[in-house]
Amino acid sequence: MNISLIAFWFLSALAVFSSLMVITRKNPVYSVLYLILTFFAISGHYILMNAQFLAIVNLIVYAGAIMVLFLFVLMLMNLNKETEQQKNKYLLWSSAIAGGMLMIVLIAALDTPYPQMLEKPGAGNFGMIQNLGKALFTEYVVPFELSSILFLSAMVGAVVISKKGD
Amino acid sequence: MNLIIFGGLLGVLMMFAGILLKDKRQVSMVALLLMVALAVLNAWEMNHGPVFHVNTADMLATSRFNLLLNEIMLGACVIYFLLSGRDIEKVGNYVAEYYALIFFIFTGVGIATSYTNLLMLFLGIEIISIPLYILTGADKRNLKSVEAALKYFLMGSFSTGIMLMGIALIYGAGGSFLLSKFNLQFTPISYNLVGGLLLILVSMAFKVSAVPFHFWTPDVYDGAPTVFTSFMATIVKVAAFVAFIKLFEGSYGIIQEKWQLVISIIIALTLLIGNITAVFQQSVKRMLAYSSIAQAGFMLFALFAFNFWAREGIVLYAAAYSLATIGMFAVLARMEDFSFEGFNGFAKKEPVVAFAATIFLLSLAGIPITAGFFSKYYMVASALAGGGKYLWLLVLAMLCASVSVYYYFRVIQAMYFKTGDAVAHAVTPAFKYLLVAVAALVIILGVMPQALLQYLYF
Amino acid sequence: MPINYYLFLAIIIFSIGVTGVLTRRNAIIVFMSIELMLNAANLLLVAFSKLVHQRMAVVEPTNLMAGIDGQLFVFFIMVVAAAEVSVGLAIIVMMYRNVHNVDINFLNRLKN
Amino acid sequence: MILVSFIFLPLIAALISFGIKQESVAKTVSLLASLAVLGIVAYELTLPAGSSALQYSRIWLGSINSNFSLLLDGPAKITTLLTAVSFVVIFLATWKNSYADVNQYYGLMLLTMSGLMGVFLASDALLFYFFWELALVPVYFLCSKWGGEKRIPVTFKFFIYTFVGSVLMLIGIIYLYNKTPDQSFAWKSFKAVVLINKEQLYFFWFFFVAFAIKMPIFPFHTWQPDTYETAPTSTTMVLSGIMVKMGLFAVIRWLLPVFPEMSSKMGNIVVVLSIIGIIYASLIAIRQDNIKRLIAYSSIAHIGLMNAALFLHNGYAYNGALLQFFNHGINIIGLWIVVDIIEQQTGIRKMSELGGLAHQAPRLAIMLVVVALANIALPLTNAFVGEFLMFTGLFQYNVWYAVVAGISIILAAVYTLGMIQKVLYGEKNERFAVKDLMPLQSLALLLIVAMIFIAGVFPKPMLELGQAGVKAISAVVMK
Amino acid sequence: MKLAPIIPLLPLAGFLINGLLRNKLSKALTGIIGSGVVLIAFVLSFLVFNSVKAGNTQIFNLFDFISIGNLKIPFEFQVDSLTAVFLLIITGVGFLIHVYSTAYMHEEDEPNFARYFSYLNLFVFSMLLLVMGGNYVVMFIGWEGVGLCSYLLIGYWFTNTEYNIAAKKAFIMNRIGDLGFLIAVFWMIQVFGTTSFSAVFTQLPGNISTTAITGITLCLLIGATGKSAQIPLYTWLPDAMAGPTPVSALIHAATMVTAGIYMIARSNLLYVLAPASMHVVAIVGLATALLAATIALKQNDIKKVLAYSTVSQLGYMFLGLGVGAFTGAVFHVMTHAFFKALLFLGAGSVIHAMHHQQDMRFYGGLKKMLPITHATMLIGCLAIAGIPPFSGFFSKDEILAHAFEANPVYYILGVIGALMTAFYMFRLYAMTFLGQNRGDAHHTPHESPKAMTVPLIVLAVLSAIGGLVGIPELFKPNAHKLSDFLAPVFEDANQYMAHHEAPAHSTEWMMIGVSTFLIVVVIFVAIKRFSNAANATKEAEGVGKFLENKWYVDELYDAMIAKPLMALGSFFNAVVEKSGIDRLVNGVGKAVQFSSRQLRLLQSGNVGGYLLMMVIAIILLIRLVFYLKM
Repeated sequence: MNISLIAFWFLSALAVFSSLMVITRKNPVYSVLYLILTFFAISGHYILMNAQFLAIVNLIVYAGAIMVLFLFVLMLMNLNKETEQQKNKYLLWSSAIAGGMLMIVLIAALDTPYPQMLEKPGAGNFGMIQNLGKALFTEYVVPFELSSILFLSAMVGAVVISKKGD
Repeated sequence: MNLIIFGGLLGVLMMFAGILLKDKRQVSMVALLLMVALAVLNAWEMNHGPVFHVNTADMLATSRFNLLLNEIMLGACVIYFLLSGRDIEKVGNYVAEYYALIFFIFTGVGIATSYTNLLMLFLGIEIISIPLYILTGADKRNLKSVEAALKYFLMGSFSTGIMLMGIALIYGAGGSFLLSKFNLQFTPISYNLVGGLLLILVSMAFKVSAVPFHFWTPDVYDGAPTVFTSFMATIVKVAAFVAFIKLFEGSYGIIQEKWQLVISIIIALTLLIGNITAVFQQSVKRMLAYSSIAQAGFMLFALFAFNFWAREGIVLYAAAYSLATIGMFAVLARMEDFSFEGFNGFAKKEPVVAFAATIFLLSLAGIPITAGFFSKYYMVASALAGGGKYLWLLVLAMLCASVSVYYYFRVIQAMYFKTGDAVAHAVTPAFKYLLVAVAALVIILGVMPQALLQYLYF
Repeated sequence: MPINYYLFLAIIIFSIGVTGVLTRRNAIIVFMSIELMLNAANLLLVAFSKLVHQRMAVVEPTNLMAGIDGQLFVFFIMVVAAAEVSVGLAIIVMMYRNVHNVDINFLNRLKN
Repeated sequence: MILVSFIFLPLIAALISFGIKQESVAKTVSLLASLAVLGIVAYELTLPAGSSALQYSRIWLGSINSNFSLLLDGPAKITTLLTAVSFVVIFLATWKNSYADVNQYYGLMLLTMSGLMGVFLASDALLFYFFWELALVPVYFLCSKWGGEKRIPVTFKFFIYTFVGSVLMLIGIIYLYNKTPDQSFAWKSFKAVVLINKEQLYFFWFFFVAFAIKMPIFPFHTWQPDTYETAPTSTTMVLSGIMVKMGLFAVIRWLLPVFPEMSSKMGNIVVVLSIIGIIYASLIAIRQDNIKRLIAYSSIAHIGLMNAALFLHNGYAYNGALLQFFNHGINIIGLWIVVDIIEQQTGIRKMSELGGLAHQAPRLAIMLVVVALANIALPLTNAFVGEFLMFTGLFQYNVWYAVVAGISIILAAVYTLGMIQKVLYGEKNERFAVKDLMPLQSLALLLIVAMIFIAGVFPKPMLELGQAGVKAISAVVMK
Repeated sequence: MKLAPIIPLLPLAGFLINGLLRNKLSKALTGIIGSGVVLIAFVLSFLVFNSVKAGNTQIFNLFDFISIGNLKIPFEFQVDSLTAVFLLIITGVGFLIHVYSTAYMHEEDEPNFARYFSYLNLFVFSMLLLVMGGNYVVMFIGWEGVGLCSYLLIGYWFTNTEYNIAAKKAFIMNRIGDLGFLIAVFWMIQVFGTTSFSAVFTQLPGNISTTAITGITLCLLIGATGKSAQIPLYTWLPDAMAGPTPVSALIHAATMVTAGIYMIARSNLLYVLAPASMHVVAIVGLATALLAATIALKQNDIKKVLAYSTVSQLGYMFLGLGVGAFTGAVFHVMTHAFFKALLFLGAGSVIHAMHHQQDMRFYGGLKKMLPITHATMLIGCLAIAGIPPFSGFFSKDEILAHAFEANPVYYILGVIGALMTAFYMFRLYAMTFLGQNRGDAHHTPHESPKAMTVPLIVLAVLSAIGGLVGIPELFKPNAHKLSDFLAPVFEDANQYMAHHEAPAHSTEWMMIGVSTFLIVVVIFVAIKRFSNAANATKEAEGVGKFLENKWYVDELYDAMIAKPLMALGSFFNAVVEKSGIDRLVNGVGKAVQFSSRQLRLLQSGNVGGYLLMMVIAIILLIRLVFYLKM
């Protein structure tokens, strides 16, 4: 029962709990906050797996930028009160059950008898930024460039759609 | 490769054109020229290789097959611009941006048809999807358009999530994203891999709107501006198919039995739901949406057994289906009323247009002398080449084909045999000639498909 | 610890995301649930990339880059997610402008 | 090379006709085209067997090894001759009829002609299927645009019904293609196919159902009376005179040689079906008051007999059937012409409302009587020899089948004479004035009557035409 | 002899000329052409007859009609003595009736007049084809041809619906017989591989199974019963009287109805080898003879009486055939042709005079007004009644004699029939010519024109002396010209026939005496009874009613065959077709539409629902792939 195992269990519990909260809170603002919490938990996992850079990026990009964007939109529409009316009961329950089923089926399907073991964290530093950077700008340069087109189109789209006046 | 690079560049160019040119017509002209240029460049690559040699670290690899399909899509898009440019201008103020997005989509198409790495597949699909969300919602004031955009976006990103899960599992199994590294040889086949493939299958099935992942299709096609529906239903769908095929042609030979079963079920459902639901539609546009599902069912045969027939078949099908659908949507976009009654007595008013439309519908229904016949024919043949194991599926497919006759011919009946005053706007002579030319193309393909297929070789 | 732990964790979060998508009607929350799904995938990828790394370390210890692509993929997923979010929120805003509502069932003209 | 003109001459004429606006020109063009085709066919018939002009082949779809190959063997000779003759007669007889968009009407008729020719000539399975569908499309338009009331649903049913049949055949064709030794659609290769029993069973029925629907034989016939009733009469002539022969012809060329064992195993079922159909249709025909439906049902009965004859594996029956291909076509077209004239003038189809026409139009009456008697196979009319031979074969196949089917001879007399009596005889009918035959109509009918008697007294030439075909597949047909 | 093939062509030519030029030709010309061709034919037949008498029979092979593989059916004529006899009867009687018709049909306008004669010629053509045909197929061609002509001529006055129905009935009844004939032909093709008489008979007896021969002969018999109006297919003949009277004389008395006898006589060899069939023939004949005679007793329509008497006489001929008296049968055909034609023409003359009144109850006392008709008809009645030395006596006596040899019961019944014949014939005679006129007074019937009376006289002479060609052994040894003449045809048959020893001359004399005596008695009773109006016009009741209504056979057939078939037809048409098969076919379409309407509801338009279904689908897929072992 070493420290990393404890950390794992703690973070996992946190992640699951907070993500559950995300989908159960009435008030969207709470959901957002719980989602951020989830991201923190996941970043913690990243660190446990020597993905330090990703952990940081996750916090900056997701918890930082994206979630703030969400909050911003919510505030803009001042949806920060429980306005959402419920689905009808049957659909709600069947949906919940379906989600549970999916989980069970996937776990049952992907459970391997003799799983490989992950070593303790800290062994090797391949998750460091210089390694990632090197890979990103050598063999992954093409997708990197192409993602710019993705952003470009997203930008154009955002403008086209949300620009006021017709 | 050219398609990817120049698609992006020309897209950017279009945006500048939007700033420089105020007149929408001119923008359309420029777009048309650029699209022709793009087509030429792709054709150039077919014969002389790419213009710029980029080290893609074996993430992209072009083959004659996918280049030809790109060429078909580009050609279809040129025709699409010719026929529907006017309608694109009508959608909204950001004509240049719409065109630009279409060019960006072609970049995505280029990626999705030539990827050898799941990362590229993912990027390609996203580069195709994200602009489409926007085009769907382009008609901002129209609630239908908005609704369609929202639905499309939510479900699309949901399927993206599923795809990512699948990719992750595959990575876990093989330790690589390269298609070539699907090392399924060792037994027992890793569960992760099977699960991953399954999830990717699901998400791709979603993209090509195969039942039971098709639910977005009718609503989105119906809600989106008709021009963009036409684009989505043809070029994008074909691209998705090519991506789908590429994904499986290498990998799935190993676990064929299971896959064939899964895919045969999907095909059967697609054909049944698509065709049968289309029967009772009241709006031609929505009927075409369902028919596109049904057609997808036939195209899926290419995955069912990826052999010589399927290769030729999917090429032919892409061409036949795109031409006919684009033509039909172009006519539809001109109509006052999208319901079947809206076509009553159309042949009296616009005999030429009605004739062309008839050819398109016959082609969609797969009647001989039109391209549709041979495309369907090749698909069936591909499935039969492996022997009569799935005969029931073929019989079902054929029966569904005859069901499809029902709803396609309803339009013909309305146009020719019913009396009424169908109203069509802006039917210029140029438009008529173009339509007839496209119809002629459909017939030529229907009489000698070799004319197209020969480009697969040498 | 066994890789399966991470596998299951990812699956659980993924399923929670799915459940969220299915149960909620507020477009924004649905969207957030989708983000949950993506993150589940990310988590899994990172876990696998570590696994691959140490598997390769046995084969060729010199190659420090082994398994790096998993993490890079996560990087790209974040990129795409960001783009999606921008477009998605734009669409939601557009809807809100039109009907002052972000309920996914509110607009229901397209059916049958 | 000449064979190609069978198909393309009408096709070109059709395209021309679509372009023409004036009524008379369109009609002239079509008539000339059909005459030209008739001439060519006649020339071809004179050629000796094995002459190079009797077949034609060039590459069509290289990669899947399907050729545009045509073959004019015995059965094809008869059917093509029938097609050519019929269209001339039809165009003559309906010359005076006026249609909306006449140019389109004639264009479509010619398209049908070229499609039919293709079906009868094609010796490549894919090509055959191609034309098989192609012949259907123009008919669909003809019926739905120029037909009577309820034309749209009725024609639609007809179209989809036949379409369903043929798509199954398509599966069969592809499957057989995969089984051919040299992976080709050529007729020869198809004949060389070896199938295990189960496959044969399936695909025999796939093919047969397609043909049976087209013929049509009991119980696939329900589209036929409605279609004959609603379709414009000259289209009905094509349908009933020539198109039904597509199914029978296809049986000869694509079923018997390709599935020899199965067609002898299943032969009995088919024959029984046909015989049931014969009696069934005859009995229904007796109860018809609508003259068109009566003819439709009588046609079902005749077709049933021919179809039965093809499956008897008996030379006499086979020859008789071939002969009957031509004669049945001629007779029924003759009947339709008369019916058309009557309907054009009186606008009545119900026999109970007609009557006494013999007073007003004696020539018409005589023609109707002659054709009707030919239709019930009176000796020295053309149908007699055919039916005689078919019954001979049937008798040798199974005595009781022959006896049961023979009852149809009596029933045929009942409904045909009933028709003659109700339409022609009785008091002079004052409700409508009927003009006697116009020159062109008389010409057409005289041609038919002439053929009836010539073929009835000297059946030998026609029989010899068929003989070639018999020899060609005698190996399979005559056990 | 070489000219034989010309004979049928002549009437054909007449048919074509009269038929095509019916609007151009004048009545006179039409009559001349119509009768002329038959006259020429008669002359030629006479030449043929002579050359045949010289003892050469010949086969003319005109052209190949059908030849498939080893089945060769040429279009051939065979002319031998049997043919010759029939040639003479057909052309001779035919000619007389043509002449008669020119006067009888004189009210008709040109086109119809020409139509009538063209039909008549066509009939003669077909009949000649029938008797000259060298194989069963050619015979069948003629066989159906005469059926057609009788149809056309019965329905000659097509304005009248009853006539049309009668015509239809005649044709259909014949068709039923024809089916039997055809089946016999198919059978022959299967057994003998040919249908030519010569070829068939040379193969006999051979090793042909009795079943085959019996079957063939019985099927042929069915054909014969159809054509020659025997039980069970006789009911058409009385109705056929709807046609013009000369037609009744020619077709329904003299020639066509004897086709059955000709056919059986022609296939005598077959029948002889099938004794069972022979018995059937005899019984059918006898039964018909008696049945028809009883019915004839109570008929009041003059033509109906003659019609039933014809049926009954034909029955005698069948009896003759059945007991092996082929010559006798043919002999009776000949004599019957004479006196029955005479009687019909006479009746025609009467009807003509009475302005188409056919009911004998309105006749009477015409003796003075129509002297020639009366005289000739009296001869006819005596002839048919079988009073020596009139022709009927010889022929009937010959048949009865053979019947006696075969089976005395046949003989007794035969004689009873003969008595009834005498009775109803003289009932007719008395009601028509004796007593006082019961018709409307104010117009007096007068004798018919020459064109009608001359044939009557000729026929009267013939029926008076016609019997002399067949004087039985009894009176004058081997004076039977006819049997000598026909001998070659029947000689093969005779050697297979069961030979009964002829009865002693004394018994024969006794039989003849008794029968003749009884007949004379009956005649006087009849004359006595029906000369006075009261009996003549008395309504029949009881058995009489039953007989007057022809034993209700028509009603029986109607109820047993016609109605059920019609019902079946309507059942098929209404139930099986419309609500059975067709509904099934349409049902498929309806099912598709219905399911379409239901499946649309899946598309609820609700994203949550869509995604839910997708997720469920995913779950099922995973289940499928992972837990389905393959």
